[in-house]
Amino acid sequence: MSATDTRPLLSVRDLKKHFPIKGGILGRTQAMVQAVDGVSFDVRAGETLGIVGESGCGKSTTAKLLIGLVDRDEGDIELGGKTLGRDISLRALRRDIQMVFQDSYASLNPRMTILDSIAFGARVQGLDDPVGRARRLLGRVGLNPERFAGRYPHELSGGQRQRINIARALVMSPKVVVLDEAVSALDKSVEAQVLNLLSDLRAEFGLTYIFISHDLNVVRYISDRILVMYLGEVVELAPVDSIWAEQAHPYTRSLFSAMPSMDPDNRTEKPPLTGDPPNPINPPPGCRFHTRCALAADVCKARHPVLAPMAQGSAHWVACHLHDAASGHPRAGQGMPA
Amino acid sequence: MTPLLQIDGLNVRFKGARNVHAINDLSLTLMPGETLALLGESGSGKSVTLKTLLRLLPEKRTDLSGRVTFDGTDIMTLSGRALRSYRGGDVSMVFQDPGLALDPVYTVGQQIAETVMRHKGISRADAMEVALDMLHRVRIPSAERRLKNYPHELSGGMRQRVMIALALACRPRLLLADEPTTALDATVQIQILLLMRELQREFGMGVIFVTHDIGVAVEISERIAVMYAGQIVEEGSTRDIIRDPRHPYTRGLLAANLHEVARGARLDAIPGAPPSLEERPDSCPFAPRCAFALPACRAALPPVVTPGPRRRVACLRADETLEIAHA
Amino acid sequence: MVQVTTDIPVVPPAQRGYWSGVLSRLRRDPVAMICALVLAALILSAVFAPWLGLADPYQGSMIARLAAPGTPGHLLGTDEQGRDMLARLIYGGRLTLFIGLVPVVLAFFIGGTLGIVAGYVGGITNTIIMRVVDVFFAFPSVLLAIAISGALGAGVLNSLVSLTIVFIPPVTRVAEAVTSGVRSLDYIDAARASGANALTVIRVHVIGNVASPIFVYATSLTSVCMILAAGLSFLGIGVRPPEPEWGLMLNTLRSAIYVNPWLAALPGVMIFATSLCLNLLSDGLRSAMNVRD
Amino acid sequence: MLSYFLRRLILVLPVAFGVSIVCFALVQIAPGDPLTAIMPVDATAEQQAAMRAAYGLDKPVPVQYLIWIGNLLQGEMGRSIASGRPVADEVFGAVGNSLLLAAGAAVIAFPIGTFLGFLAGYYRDTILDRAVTALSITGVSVPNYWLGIVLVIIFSVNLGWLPSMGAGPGGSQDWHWDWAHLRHLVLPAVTLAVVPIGIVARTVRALAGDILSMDFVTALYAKGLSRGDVLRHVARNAAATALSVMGLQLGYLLGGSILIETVFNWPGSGFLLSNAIFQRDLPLLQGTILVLAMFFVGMNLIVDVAQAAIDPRIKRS
Amino acid sequence: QGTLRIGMTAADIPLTTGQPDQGGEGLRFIGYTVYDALINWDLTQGDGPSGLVPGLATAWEADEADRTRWTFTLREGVTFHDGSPFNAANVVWNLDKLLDEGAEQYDPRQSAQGKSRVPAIASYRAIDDLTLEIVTHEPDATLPYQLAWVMMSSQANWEALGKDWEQVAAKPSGTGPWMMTSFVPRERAELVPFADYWDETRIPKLDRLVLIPLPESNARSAALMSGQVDWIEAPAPDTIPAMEGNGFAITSNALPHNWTWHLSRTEGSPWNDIRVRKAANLAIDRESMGALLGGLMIPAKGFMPPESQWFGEPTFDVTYDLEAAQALMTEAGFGPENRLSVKALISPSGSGQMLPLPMNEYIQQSLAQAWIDVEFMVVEWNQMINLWRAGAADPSVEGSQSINFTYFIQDPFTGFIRHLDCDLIAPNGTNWGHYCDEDMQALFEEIKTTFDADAQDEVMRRTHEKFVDDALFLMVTHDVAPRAMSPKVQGFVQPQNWYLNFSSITMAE
Ligand SMILES: Nc1ncnc2c1ncn2[C@@H]1O[C@H](COP(=O)(O)OP(=O)(O)OP(=O)(O)O)[C@@H](O)[C@H]1O
Ligand SMILES: Nc1ncnc2c1ncn2[C@@H]1O[C@H](COP(=O)(O)OP(=O)(O)OP(=O)(O)O)[C@@H](O)[C@H]1O
Ligand SMILES: [Mg+2]
Ligand SMILES: [Mg+2]
Repeated sequence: MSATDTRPLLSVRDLKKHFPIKGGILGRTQAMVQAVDGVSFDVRAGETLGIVGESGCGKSTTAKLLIGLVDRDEGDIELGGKTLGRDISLRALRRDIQMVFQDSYASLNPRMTILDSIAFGARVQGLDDPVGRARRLLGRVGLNPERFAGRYPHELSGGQRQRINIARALVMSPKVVVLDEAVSALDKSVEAQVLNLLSDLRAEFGLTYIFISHDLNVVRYISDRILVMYLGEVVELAPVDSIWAEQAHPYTRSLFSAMPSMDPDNRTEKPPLTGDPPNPINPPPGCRFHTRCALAADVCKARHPVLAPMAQGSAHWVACHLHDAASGHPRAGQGMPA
Repeated sequence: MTPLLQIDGLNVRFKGARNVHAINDLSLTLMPGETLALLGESGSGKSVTLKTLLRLLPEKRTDLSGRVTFDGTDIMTLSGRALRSYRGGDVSMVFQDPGLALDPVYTVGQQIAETVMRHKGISRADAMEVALDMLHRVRIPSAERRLKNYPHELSGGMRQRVMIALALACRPRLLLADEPTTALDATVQIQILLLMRELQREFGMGVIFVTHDIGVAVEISERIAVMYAGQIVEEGSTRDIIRDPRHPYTRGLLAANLHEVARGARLDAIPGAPPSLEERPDSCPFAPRCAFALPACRAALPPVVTPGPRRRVACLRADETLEIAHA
Repeated sequence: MVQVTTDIPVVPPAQRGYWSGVLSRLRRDPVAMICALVLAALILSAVFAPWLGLADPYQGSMIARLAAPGTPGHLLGTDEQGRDMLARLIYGGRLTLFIGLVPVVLAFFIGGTLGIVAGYVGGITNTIIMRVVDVFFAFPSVLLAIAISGALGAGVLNSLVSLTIVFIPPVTRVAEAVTSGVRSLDYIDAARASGANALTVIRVHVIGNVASPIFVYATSLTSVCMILAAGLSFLGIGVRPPEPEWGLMLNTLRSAIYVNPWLAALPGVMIFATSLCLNLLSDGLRSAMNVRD
Repeated sequence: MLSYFLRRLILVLPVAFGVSIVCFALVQIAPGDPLTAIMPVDATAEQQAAMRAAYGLDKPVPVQYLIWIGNLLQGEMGRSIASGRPVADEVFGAVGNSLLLAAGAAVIAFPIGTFLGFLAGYYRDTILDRAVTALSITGVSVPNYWLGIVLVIIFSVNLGWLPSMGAGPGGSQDWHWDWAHLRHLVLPAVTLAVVPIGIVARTVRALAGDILSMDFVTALYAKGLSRGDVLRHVARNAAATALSVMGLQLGYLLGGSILIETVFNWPGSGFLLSNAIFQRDLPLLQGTILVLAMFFVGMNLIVDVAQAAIDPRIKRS
Repeated sequence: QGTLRIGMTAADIPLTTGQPDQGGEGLRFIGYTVYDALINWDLTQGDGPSGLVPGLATAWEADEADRTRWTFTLREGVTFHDGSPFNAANVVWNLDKLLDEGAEQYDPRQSAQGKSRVPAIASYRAIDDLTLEIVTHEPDATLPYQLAWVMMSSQANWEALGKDWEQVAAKPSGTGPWMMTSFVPRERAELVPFADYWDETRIPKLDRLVLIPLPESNARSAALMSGQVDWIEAPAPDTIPAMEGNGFAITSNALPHNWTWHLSRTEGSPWNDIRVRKAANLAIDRESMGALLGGLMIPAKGFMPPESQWFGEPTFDVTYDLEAAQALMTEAGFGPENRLSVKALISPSGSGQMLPLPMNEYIQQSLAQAWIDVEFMVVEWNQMINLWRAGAADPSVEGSQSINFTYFIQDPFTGFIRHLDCDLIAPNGTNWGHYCDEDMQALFEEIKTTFDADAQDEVMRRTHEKFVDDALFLMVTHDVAPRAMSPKVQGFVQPQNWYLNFSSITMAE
């Protein structure tokens, strides 16, 4: 599973998307939602990158940017060394990157049999025998093609529909699959079934996943590395064990502390974070987290921290003045208090 | 001590194009001041149980049987004024999606005050004072201003706080909470859970908290009842359920939580899907999905085993130590 | 009188063999079935009128004019020129239903296309189409129909033109709303993510899902259209005599109301019954398609 | 609120401009010569030419439009070709009468429609609901001009209870709020009310039904509120939409009363319009359509703003 | 005593300033009531055709030597409703109002109505207070008929109202037996008697006359039957039995009014063949058609109504004789296998058109039996007027070979000359069919130059005989101007004229 190839399969640089907010008497653009603001990361072949963050932090927008469902304002996307728009067309890119959405029902055309839904992509991309592919995949995701091929989405349970969506994403044999909260709407027991399926498929087809979720347990289970987003930015990016051992960014730490405890004798006593996630319309200057951060200092309001390795050559990256010895933060270089 | 709430042999059946046996022979006891988490998959009948307690089910389309007493009074016989003062006065409810459960065209202040006026018979101005006080108690910043806000002007977390303030405004003795944190972000969820815990202590009321997230149940409850197919399959103190789950379904749920699972390891997923409940179950409803099912499980309803005080498990093999064989 | 409002139908969830599902549910609705039968009878008799052995609807006898319904040889009596009422009512159904249905059909296609394009493409295209639609929406429908017909003058073709113009804007609006609703659904995104171009997505995924709500809406317009068309003829700016058309017959028979009220009421009854059936059928269709409640 | 109002107002301007173009164009596509109506049938060619020049009809169409719109902006709508009177006087007088009629119909239709709709919505899927639905479908299916004729025969001609035509015993100019005048309003207003009763009843039924099935209604009962309290909440929730439907209905009543006004010889805008059509009285036709359409546009604006004022959810978006 | 309320067919109150619009109805209700002409029509008897009688002029005469020079002696002591006296200067002022575009009082609206009615007038002047001279372009004996069109309004009133005709419209002043007291456009006008009217026999007996426009015929009937009006014009024929059954009176009388198909005589028109024209005239069963009109029509025997003083003794008997018609058609080369197709212009409505659609459909059915297939071109009434002015040769008529029109035929010009004069071929005039015939032209000339009234009538009879014998029109019916009224209306005499005398009427309690 670990990548031997050092070159990343997918490389994202400085991705930006600002949505205009229209309003006022003349309906002019009043403000911009900085949904994604300078996101960069690499994903190696066969790796699974987990993305976590609060609601509205730009996870889905990032995912949609990756397959061009939302147009980039800025930034580059490179797949297998080819840059989107320069070396490779969007259409071609979409053969290699596919996506599974959260709402299993809304992501299937209610007027199409599930077989047609799965085969559609293959047909569009001109692959041979789209129906045969679809039937095989249907079997592969655990649904008997004989019984299910002709059914309509509303005749399936949530878990079954999500399997269809996975099959649909796989029909073009993509290299990368983006899963945007693909299991969040499922019941716990069904979620486990689907996670098992995802693991199997990854192994069988050598897939690379970008797995978006707000459930840290799930992300930990499936991912190799975790990317933490806050207000459209990456605040921490690290291998899963490393981040589980030490959350370098105060926000990551709060996020982890917000997980309900599983120990009846050791329940959470103090909320790790107060208030709601702030508004991406007018993000605070400097470090975007400083308004909710217990360790914020003046420098956090003034200067924007950059994402950098914790130590030379470390795979654990963080964007926080605490970890930058030269930042001028009172606790700079000391890391987080225990 | 008399129980605050006692449910005996409750059955709920929905009639219509399709019959649904939503609740089947459910019994439950809640002592005053106790916090019980009702845990179960979607469709297991958690919400229906709560609605039955408030008599909120559509009367024409439901068959109800069984006995429900609240503090000694049979609530199935309540009607008119008595029913109204029971609802919202003695027992109140917090809903899953506060965005849908609040009237969109009244300010939150008006909505809280209205309840208080109806139950306490006080003036509007006084009721507004109570409302303001409640908003302070649920830690809503700048409560005076929020009082005049409409629900859509508040964030999800805020709205759920308002919902809680509304539910507690008349100092009920029992609070029913139907997945109040499911729609919220993890960071907000924990805030709400802690708030509820604190208010429960302060008001001393009993709480039934519906959730499908074991972690949430652990955070909030003293006791847990696990529901499956309209029945309680296991009940006990939170500690016992977490440390020593006896019912295979409870174990499956715990495993699915992924808390302690090794990365990349195969998950002990419960296979299959819950029954449709079009027929009343006459054998263990979990048997078709159960790795340990015996022929006897498919033949008749399982016996209720009571391994300890106030602990029960509806499983033939509750006393065995079972190990799931990995596939 | 009649008017066009756009209440936007909710996108109905599809069923196995969608239309057959709709039909089977419709078949279980007795009111809708009766209406469908009545309408079918009307349409069939209108279509096959020449083969029904009816009297000549254009040729009458002055001596036998204004005979009461039930007169031997004239089951429903005769009109002010002694022409057989039964024949005229049945032949009248041809024209009445024709100008009641054709504008809606045209509006369904034209408005539907405009609305789907506006809703799917969005942006400036949407703005241009929808602003023009807004302008036509600024006219109450009856006023617009009368104004256009009044300007163009009487005649079947002119009536068709004016009624089509009246019904395009509301259909466009509904189509646009439904399409932009559908467009924001994930399955459209999923289809786009497959690399399909806009035309394919519209053809495969959009039309199938917006056509039925637009269709339901359009069926609810047919009765409006029919009453309106008859109203134009009644005013003298619709169909021209001697063509049998119910609105026109109502107009010309008006003065006979004192001589033979039942006779004079017949065209009105036909309009009413047809429009009632259309309304009830469209209601039935709406619930069979599970649109709203 | 004010900014919402202003925003809506600014959106109205292009529509108003479009409306003026449509009104003007409408009349241009009309075949026939407007001047025939006012000249003796055997007027000579040069008399006609002189007339045409006098009315500015000899100029190119765009110039005519510019002149027309320029005059409009100065509140000058020209003169009726047929009567020679200022169009503004003719139209506003007639629209006033139509408004009276529309208001009469609204006074009948809105309360009845609302009541029936609420009843049906509350007792959904009962006999009562079916009855109301049947009634409202009947209301929208009946050609009301025909109904008007029937009512006249019954109540004026046969029973002699109510007058069959006109806006009062002495014409619309000496309108008084007494029975002698109001009885003239009864038949046309009732006839005109039939359609909006149906539409309002259907709308309110759907609204009440939808609202009653919403989660917050369950929550209201859970709070211990009585049925009356809950209905108050439902009414308040339905108010904005119901009022907007009614507002639009008023617009439709005004613009759609032409057939009824013809049947009842009611001196309103529809009556004026039908005369203008048959006489090819271009300035009057344009003026009447324009004023009615503008009234409708204004009505839409008022309805939108009122809806925003009533419904707290709208303003902010 | 009493108030008489009349439901008119007009959609608006006719122009009140003097020269009314709305055709015959305008002159009937607002013209000959509020105003007088120099020469009036005799409206007091209904037994015979009505003729001209002195109005504001007591005598008139064309100069023996110079037939273009007419002298009018005006009535003494006549005053307008505003009290100002009537005199010759006033007549000049009124003629300028219509004819002199430079005059201050020139009113395009009135001029549009009146100017074409007096084509003969070249100049005019007041000789003294009560003597007026009018000079015509050429000798024209029809001048008195022309002057019967011109209404005299008050100069003093106009001046008092700021020389503004619009003001005058609301407060008109004439010399007629009725004064208008109130006026609501499109709704009603109220007239009261003018106590100082010069003809004491015509001082109205009623207290008040109310005119209400009720263009929709059913609304008119309903208004009468529900008691909202006492009198309606042109009741729908089918409502007449019901009205009579309820005690309402129906009055009617012959009217110089002709419902006809004006035939095209352009090159290639089938109507150029007299056999076809005669056949068509013989193919129509006019008596049966009467059923359609509730009997309220006079089957045409010629162009003029049979009682007309100008009917004469034509030899061609206009009657129903299908055999004769078919014989004529055979002679002309047509037959059942070889049918003649013609195209006819008709209009679905129009002032005075009776019931154009059913009547035309009836004719269509009738002609079909004589192997003439009629295809209709149906156009709006206003469009029809345009096509009528354009003439049969104009492309806009799309080859139609006839036009269905109703003609006011009350005087020599409107009755005869305007339809067939070679100088009036459309679009220069109203000779729609482009007919031009030397003999006919000579007859017209003779009418204009015969100054003795009886002799002139004689010429007109000969003219009419030629109209009929040559079957120049498809002669169908004459209107009888039916009106329905409440039994309370008493003392009304319906003359054989477009205009009426309301002075004799009283209302019973
Ligand atoms: N089409 C759009 N127009 C305007 N704003 C948008 C649009 N799409 C997303 N946004 C805004 O961008 C921000 C990021 O949205 P995004 O959906 O990426 O968040 P997310 O992290 O996926 O949240 P969630 O966990 O709720 O799905 C949000 O504030 C959202 O409101
Ligand atoms: N009003 C109703 N009419 C018919 N069936 C109903 C009704 N309400 C609930 N049910 C059915 O009763 C069963 C139990 O539903 P309930 O809402 O209690 O589930 P739940 O445990 O609350 O699930 P969730 O976690 O999805 O909220 C389901 O099968 C549901 O379909
Ligand atoms: Mg998202
Ligand atoms: Mg639930």
